[in-house]
Amino acid sequence: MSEEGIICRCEELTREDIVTAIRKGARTVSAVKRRTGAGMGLCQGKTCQRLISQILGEEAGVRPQEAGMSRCRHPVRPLPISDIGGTVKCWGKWRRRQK
Amino acid sequence: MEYELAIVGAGPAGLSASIEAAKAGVKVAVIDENAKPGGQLFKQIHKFFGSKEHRAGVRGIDIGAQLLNEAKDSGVDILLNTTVWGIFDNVLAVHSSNKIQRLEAQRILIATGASENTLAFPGWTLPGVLGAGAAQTMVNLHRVAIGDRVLMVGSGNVGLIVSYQLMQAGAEVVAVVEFLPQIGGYWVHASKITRLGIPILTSHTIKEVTGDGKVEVATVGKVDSNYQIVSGTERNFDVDAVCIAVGLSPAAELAWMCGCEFMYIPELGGHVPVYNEDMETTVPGVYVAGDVAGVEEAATAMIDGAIAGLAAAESLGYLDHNEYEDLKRGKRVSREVFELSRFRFRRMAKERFANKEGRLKQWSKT
Amino acid sequence: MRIIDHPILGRIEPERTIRIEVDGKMIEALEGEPIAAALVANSMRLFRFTKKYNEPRGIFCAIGRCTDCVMVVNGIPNTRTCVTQVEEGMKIETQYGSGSIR
Amino acid sequence: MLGKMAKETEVVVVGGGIIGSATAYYLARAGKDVVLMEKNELASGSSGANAGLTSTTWCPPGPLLQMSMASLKEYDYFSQELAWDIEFERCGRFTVCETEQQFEEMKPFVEVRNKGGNSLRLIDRNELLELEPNLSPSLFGAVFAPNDGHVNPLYAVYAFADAARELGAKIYEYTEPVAINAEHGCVKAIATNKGEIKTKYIINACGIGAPVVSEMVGLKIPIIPNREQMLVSEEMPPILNRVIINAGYMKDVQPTGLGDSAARKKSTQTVGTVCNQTKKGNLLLVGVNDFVGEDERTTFESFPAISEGILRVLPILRTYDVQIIRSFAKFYIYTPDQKPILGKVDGLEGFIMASGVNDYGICFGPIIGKLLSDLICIGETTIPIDEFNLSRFG
Repeated sequence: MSEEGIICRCEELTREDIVTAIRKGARTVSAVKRRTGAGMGLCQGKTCQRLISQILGEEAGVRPQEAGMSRCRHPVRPLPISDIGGTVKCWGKWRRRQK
Repeated sequence: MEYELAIVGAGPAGLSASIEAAKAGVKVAVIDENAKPGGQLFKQIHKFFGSKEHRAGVRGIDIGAQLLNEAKDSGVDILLNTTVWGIFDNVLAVHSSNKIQRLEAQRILIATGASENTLAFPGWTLPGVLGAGAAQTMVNLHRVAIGDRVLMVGSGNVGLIVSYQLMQAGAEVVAVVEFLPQIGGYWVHASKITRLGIPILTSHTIKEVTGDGKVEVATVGKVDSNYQIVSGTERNFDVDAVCIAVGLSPAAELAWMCGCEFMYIPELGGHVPVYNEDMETTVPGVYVAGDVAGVEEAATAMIDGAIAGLAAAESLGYLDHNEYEDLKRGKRVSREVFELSRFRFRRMAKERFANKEGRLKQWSKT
Repeated sequence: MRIIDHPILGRIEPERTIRIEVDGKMIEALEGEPIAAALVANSMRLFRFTKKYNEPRGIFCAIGRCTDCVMVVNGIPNTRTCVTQVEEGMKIETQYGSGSIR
Repeated sequence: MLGKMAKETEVVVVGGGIIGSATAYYLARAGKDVVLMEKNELASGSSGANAGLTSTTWCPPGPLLQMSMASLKEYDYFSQELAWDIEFERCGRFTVCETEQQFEEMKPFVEVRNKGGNSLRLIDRNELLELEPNLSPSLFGAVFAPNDGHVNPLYAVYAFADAARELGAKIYEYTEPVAINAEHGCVKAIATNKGEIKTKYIINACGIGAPVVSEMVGLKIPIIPNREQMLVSEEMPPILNRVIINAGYMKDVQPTGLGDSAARKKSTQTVGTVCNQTKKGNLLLVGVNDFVGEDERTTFESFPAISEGILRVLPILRTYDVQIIRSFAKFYIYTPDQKPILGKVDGLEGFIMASGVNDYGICFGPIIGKLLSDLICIGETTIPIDEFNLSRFG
């Protein structure tokens, strides 16, 4: 179970999982992500990245500027595929205005 | 449809920018994923400090309403329930009403604010452990109680303010724990909650939260100089909610996507985009303002936003250089005044706080 | 529980209430509020169980970023309840793991 | 683990992707003293950003087909005998045909490949829907490849690299070669930003960076990046048991002999529908391919393009309202004839090419590593690789 504490809430990775990746050589947030999958879940690392950066500091003396962040990619929020798959309509018809 | 300036985020920074730019004649859209504009302002039911021209003494919710009216009067288009899910060069990819669309803009201002940091301790994933900002959203915006007995972790301004607001909303805050030897936030905020009898436990941290499917007991302990819990100092609180208030980080995903250069500045909340005096990032035409440019306060966000709005207007040709400099100087001067007052305030607060420390220490012993 | 009276924000004026179904039980919700708020107002705080360790989860960030409050809404799993508004007759279910297809 | 760099070794493998780490593994297993260097991090290039498909379907009879089948055996061995969890699965692949014409076109395609040793099978709509009930009933039929499947490409790279390290290989990340010393037509040493290593062999296993390394010894190699964009869905319950690819896309992007792939224009954009579900439950959706240099950004247009394609083939995604959580873009290591560039280089003893694997690097990684190890240790390979020699480009 996860007595030692979850770090990545989405993928349910524990501190031990992260530390194992660091012991195997991961030295950046991206490398930890690739090795463990931390940050590959639904929220895309929004919660755990900073924690991982801290653990990298504690376990391997990596400074946050070196640990970096994993690459941001589109979309910023989960995007329903049925909303993407329709033919792209032009902007004109849809516009909300606050009254 | 195209806009000359598209602003992502209808918080204090975004709205201030939209007002300045629209006043100069720029065709502006402010886009926000929420149903209500105003960003975090609508959760801030406390009065603000700072100088008068920055709406000191006014509650955040009222500032929000003022900015919103001003923006509407200036002819700004406010697109709500609209998520900007990406930026591709000068195209904002938006998602709204069950479709995705392109919104072209000549200038882009990213004013997406900040997101809460967290602390990972055993049990932090239990229902009932949540961000302090999250608690504020639930309580002040949605008007639902997140718990009857709450433990607050972190005594920065957010932790203190939210503790007070939870009390206002009828909850009982059992304690505020702070792992540093001193309180992080302003004295005014701290004194407000200590006056209510809420202990602020400095040099304490949360050890774990336990419960069956929900928060039941929170264990805190005193920390030594290495911030490790001293065994035997643990004590339990029967609570049904734990709020985490351990700072904010810029929510700068969109700036990353634009290819902006970043710097790590811990004082500003971590990785922040690099920007110049005009709030323009290293990507021409892309501006940042507010917490995304470094976590500060709503007043700073409003100044940032105003400057970014003016800068965008100038670069689009709506203001000539002298006009821009004049207007910006106005903002900048007041910014200096503001910084100064805040600095003075901080020092003052520290001194006053020092006198109160004895009292606070007493609490931390109980 | 709802915070009806608030010293600063005043009293909530009775708005239009709607009914939603949560795990087979009908509850009242206020029009326009997110699902998460309606559940919390009805003292429900456990929204899902995780896939790997079967751990309970609820609201965490409340602004749609952390994706921890997801539930099965109208048969669709992984719906962020903190940013999805309630609708009359909406069917909401506790999510187990990544949900199931029907 | 970064430690001090070795001064001397027998073989230097440049490039920490699947080819490089597999090569390092097989060399280390054969008892060679090997150094693997990567200018960034392991799996940070194309090997770390793809769908991890392992496919024999497209391979024309001959060395390519032999290699793909042998590579799958290596994966079997690696994941079963050595018990590395790399999520390798021979789940099978459907090359789906949307029209009768496409289906007809596939008949000779299958026949030729089966004669060459593959075991493909044409199946009609009914059988297809029986095997994959979530596919669209509008599909006409498919080619079923029972041996094809997928692997977690990241885990595969790390597994090979970790296994190589266990066998004594030295791995240096953030180590970028800057020059290669050669004397009398013989490789002597490689200079990096972290110092120089004397070596007898240098294996250029870089992906799109391969031309840069070859340039150090004055070799021009015709590799260009072909950007591939893909989408990743949220985790979902199992809805797809096998890999799906639409016939048109396979014809367009792979050297099947069906389309005129060799003459594929550099300006062409190809949109395809390739989908597989990972062990965790995410769907990987490929893709839009275009030639834009080393631009790794994704485009707005790729979202509707990929989504529309997949919704046509897997309409259940609409009902289920599956969410896209990420997109990414990486590169095919494109060569003009879409065949890999492998083996020794004329006139420069000790310099070995292991690149140009187009989109099948993950599938071919283990076998390329094994063959090159054999080439160095025994001097010959079990599968002939002469036709992949750089000299073919003249």
